[in-house]
Amino acid sequence: MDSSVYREQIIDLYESPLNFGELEHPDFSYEEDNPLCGDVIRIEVKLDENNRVAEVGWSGDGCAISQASASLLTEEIKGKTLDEVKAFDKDELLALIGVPLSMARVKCALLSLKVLKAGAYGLPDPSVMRDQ
Amino acid sequence: MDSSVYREQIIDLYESPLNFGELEHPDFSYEEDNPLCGDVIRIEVKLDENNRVAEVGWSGDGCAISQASASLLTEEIKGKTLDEVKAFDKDELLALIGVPLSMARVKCALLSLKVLKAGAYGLPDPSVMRDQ
Amino acid sequence: MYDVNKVRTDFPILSVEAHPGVPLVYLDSAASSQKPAAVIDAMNAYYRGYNANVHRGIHRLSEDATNAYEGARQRISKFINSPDPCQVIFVRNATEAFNLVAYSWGRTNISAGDEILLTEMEHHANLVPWQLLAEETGATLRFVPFLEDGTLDLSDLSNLLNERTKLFSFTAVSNVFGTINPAKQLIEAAREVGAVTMVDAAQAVPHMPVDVQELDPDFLAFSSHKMCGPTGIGVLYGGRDLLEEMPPFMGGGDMIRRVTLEGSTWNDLPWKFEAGTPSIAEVIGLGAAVDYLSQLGMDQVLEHEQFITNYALEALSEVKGLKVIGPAPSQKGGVAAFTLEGAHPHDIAELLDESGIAVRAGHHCAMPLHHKLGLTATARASFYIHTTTEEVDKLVQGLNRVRQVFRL
Amino acid sequence: MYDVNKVRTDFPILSVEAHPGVPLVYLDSAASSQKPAAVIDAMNAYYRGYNANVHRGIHRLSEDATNAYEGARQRISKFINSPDPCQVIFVRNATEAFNLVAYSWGRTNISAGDEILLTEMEHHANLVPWQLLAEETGATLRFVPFLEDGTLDLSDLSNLLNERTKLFSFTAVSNVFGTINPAKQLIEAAREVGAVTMVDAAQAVPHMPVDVQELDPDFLAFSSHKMCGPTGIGVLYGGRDLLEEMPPFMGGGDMIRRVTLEGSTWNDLPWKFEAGTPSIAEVIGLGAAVDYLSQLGMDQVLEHEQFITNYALEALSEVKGLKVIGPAPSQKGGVAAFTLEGAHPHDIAELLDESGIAVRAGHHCAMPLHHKLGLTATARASFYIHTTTEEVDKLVQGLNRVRQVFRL
Ligand SMILES: Cc1ncc(COP(=O)(O)O)c(C=O)c1O
Ligand SMILES: Cc1ncc(COP(=O)(O)O)c(C=O)c1O
Repeated sequence: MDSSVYREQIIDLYESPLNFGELEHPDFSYEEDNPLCGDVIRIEVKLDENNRVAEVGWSGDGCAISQASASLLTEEIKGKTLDEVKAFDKDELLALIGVPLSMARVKCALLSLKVLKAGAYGLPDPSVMRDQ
Repeated sequence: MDSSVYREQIIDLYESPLNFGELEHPDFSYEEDNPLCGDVIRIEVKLDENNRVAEVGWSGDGCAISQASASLLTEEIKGKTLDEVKAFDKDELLALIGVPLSMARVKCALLSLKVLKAGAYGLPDPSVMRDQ
Repeated sequence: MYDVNKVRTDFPILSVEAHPGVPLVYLDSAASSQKPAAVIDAMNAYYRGYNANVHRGIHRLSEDATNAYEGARQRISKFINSPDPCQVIFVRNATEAFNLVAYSWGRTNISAGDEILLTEMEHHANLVPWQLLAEETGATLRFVPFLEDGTLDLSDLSNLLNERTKLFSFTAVSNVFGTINPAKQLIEAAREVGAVTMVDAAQAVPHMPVDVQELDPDFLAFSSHKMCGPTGIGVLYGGRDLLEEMPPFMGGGDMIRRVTLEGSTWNDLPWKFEAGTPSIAEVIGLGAAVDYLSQLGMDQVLEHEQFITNYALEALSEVKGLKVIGPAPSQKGGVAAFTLEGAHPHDIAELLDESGIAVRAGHHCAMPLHHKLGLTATARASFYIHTTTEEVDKLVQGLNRVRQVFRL
Repeated sequence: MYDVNKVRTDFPILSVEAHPGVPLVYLDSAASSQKPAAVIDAMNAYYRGYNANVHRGIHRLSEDATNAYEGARQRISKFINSPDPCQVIFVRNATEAFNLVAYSWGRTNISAGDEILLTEMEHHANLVPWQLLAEETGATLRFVPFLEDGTLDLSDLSNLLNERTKLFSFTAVSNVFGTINPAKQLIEAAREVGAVTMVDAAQAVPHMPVDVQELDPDFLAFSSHKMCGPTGIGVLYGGRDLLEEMPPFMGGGDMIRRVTLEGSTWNDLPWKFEAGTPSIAEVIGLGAAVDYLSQLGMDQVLEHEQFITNYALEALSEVKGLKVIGPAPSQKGGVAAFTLEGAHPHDIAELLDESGIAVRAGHHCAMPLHHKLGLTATARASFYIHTTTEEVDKLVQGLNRVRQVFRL
């Protein structure tokens, strides 16, 4: 089972996600699904007076990869400025996940980032985020 | 040149067609082209009091095969009754032509028969003759 | 029943490894089937020996290509017992067949207030074209619901099918439930109210005998790539009078009789609906696929699939937390879509792939079906002429490994 | 210049006999080109090694198929220097590209009183779809005439292109005259009046470098089968903003984002326009064709064809009673359409076929062009990357035999 992408960490996060839940009055929030697979992720963020991420919660439904990704991403951005969130690179997230992913699964892994950035940019249309 | 479909007879008829020309007051006439190649044939027929072909003329434009076929067909039906014309079989015509034809050229060869029958049946729509 | 191990040797891909050292167990035929060597070879013979454009050529290559192309149409026509090859129209895939009918027949026959009846278990191919048509014309879509067991709820059919119903289009076999719908009964019911019928036979023609004269739909659609044939080709079968009346769909070469700058007239059937250079190699390939399936015998194909499906449903019922959706084996084609509690279908598919087992995960282009079940996705194993009981056993082993990884 | 004899060994069919003992001289590439082994092999590799449906699959085969399919799109995009692969939309053939634009862009942007400008030398593919559109919308078709030498008469262009002109669609290279039209100039003139432009590049992309960023049309269409690629696939290139604005053409799987029974939303470009299971093997084959041509170099291809065309026009001018239509070699692609006094084009083609020489006879899907010339048909020899001067010599010998048989 060494070759499996399903390392212990992924399964752990699937069983016990980090930052799972909704916030009361988020400064921004966004929800999107990957229509090709049905995974859906919602991310809500509260900023502090310095425009840094004070609180973050996510909810949604999906595969272990997308769920683990949401846990890792939300954990990672805590304390980051809005600009840092906007600049957060997909390769950073893939590195956090740390297992080699096929093209189809990369989409699962990046859904949370897509949602986060759409929210951060305050964008109404998810499709403009296609290239992220 | 033995293998050629262009026997002397075909070339002779191409140079000197039989029954070429238009009639004054035909009992029926019909014109159609093979749109895929541009061959066009018009046939005009005068019947006698017994409903037999008294006079026939054809005109048109096309390849040696379609032209020879029109000559041979119009020659063959002289004296035949309208019913016999209607029943005239395509294999009879192909036998008259007497050279093996490819599928594409069979269409050239049968254009005159298609026109003749459409006229004999008094049909307004050439497409119903498709299977002849 | 035929010798499945002999059949397997006809498929070059079945001796390929999914990963180094891991043999391929292909359980995704409902998405796209594998191709026997005979089909691949038929296309190679064309490309290497007589490749040329068809219909308009006099030279030997073009003549041979035209004969092969139109000869394939005749055999495909015979395969579904179409009364005339001119009723077999080549399209890219089943999807295009629905769009062709929606544009050509739909735009001329559907208007505001008309109803188009579908079912809740349709593939998007038999839903989205009608949504586009309904939006354009003001027609209304209605749906025959399905019951919990994945069969159609026909209790309200006499209301759903009424004098406003202009079209009833439904799938013969569901690509998710596997449900074999009572197509003949549905067609007869539709005819009673004067509705035109269209059958989605994408999951039927590959798997069982389909006789269009017996079934007698107005339109029927299927795809080559699901029946041992190449990609890029499919069939729209239609009633002759309807096809004759319909305006063309696409314009261009080959579909015309005569063209002037001022206007054009149309070629005869089937070419009226085949604009431009056709998919010649693909039609030749589908002809070879039909030959291959005919030689196995579609009765035999059905028998084998029923045997495997029975075996699989039995075996899958032993996997804890696994639930197959759809009806009992007697009403079901060779498809097992399932959920496994505690593991997402994507993860199931990926873990199975690590064991060389190819299944599909997702909504299988049937989002509304999944939505009604409260699911976003299922995993789906699908079976075909070459599936063995050993492969089903490997699936079960693979699923038990999924349970282990997910600590279930 | 590359070694044509080496190129010939890349094409399996070129060692085939047209008839027993008679070698094939294939001079019909403008109708459909032959395929190098690399293209045939690429499709075989897919069917034998990783055949599966794309986009929706997680297993290895589907992953490989998706990578190959989208990888081919990237290389094809690069081949025409498209700014983004999402602007390369796969269709069945050039014909479908025109119909897609006529339905999707046309139905939303054209209304009564608008003008669509074409030329008198168009292939039916770039005429009939606009006739259908004009009939439906009440728009008017206008035509840039051609001169006796087969070049466009641009003297009245400033009148033909006016504020009512919504679309100017024209061929880059005529498939009958061979005329290489001043595409860039025409596009610029159309842009000045705000007209959308579409280029029929079916006879351009196979034969010369085409750079869509330099040319900058709104739409451009070509077919795989004329450029060493398989049948059943073609490309619509489009400007990104235009494509984003346009409604979908066909509905079904893969082109959707989300489907409910009530309505649907669309996928991103390019998939919004690719409904149903795509022509996977065909796209992979076209990708291999583009690799093959790139490796020869499109400059080299053009140079070779110009050399052969010059040679052929010279040689044909020696055949008594023969008249080639179209412009001088400097403005002409590798096409020689001709008449021979006293012999019908069909008879010419058939007699040449007896000598193993494949040419086309007919209207070449350009009836209006022929009509204007007072012809119903021409014979057409067309040249490609593998054509040799010896083959042209054989054509001339064959034509002299035609003259003999017809006692000319
Ligand atoms: C100039 C031109 N345009 C369009 C086409 C249509 O191509 P297809 O039949 O592949 O759609 C052709 C080829 O026949 C052509 O030569
Ligand atoms: C029931 C059903 N209908 C329609 C289709 C559409 O087939 P295609 O994608 O080949 O057009 C499919 C296959 O995906 C199917 O399973």
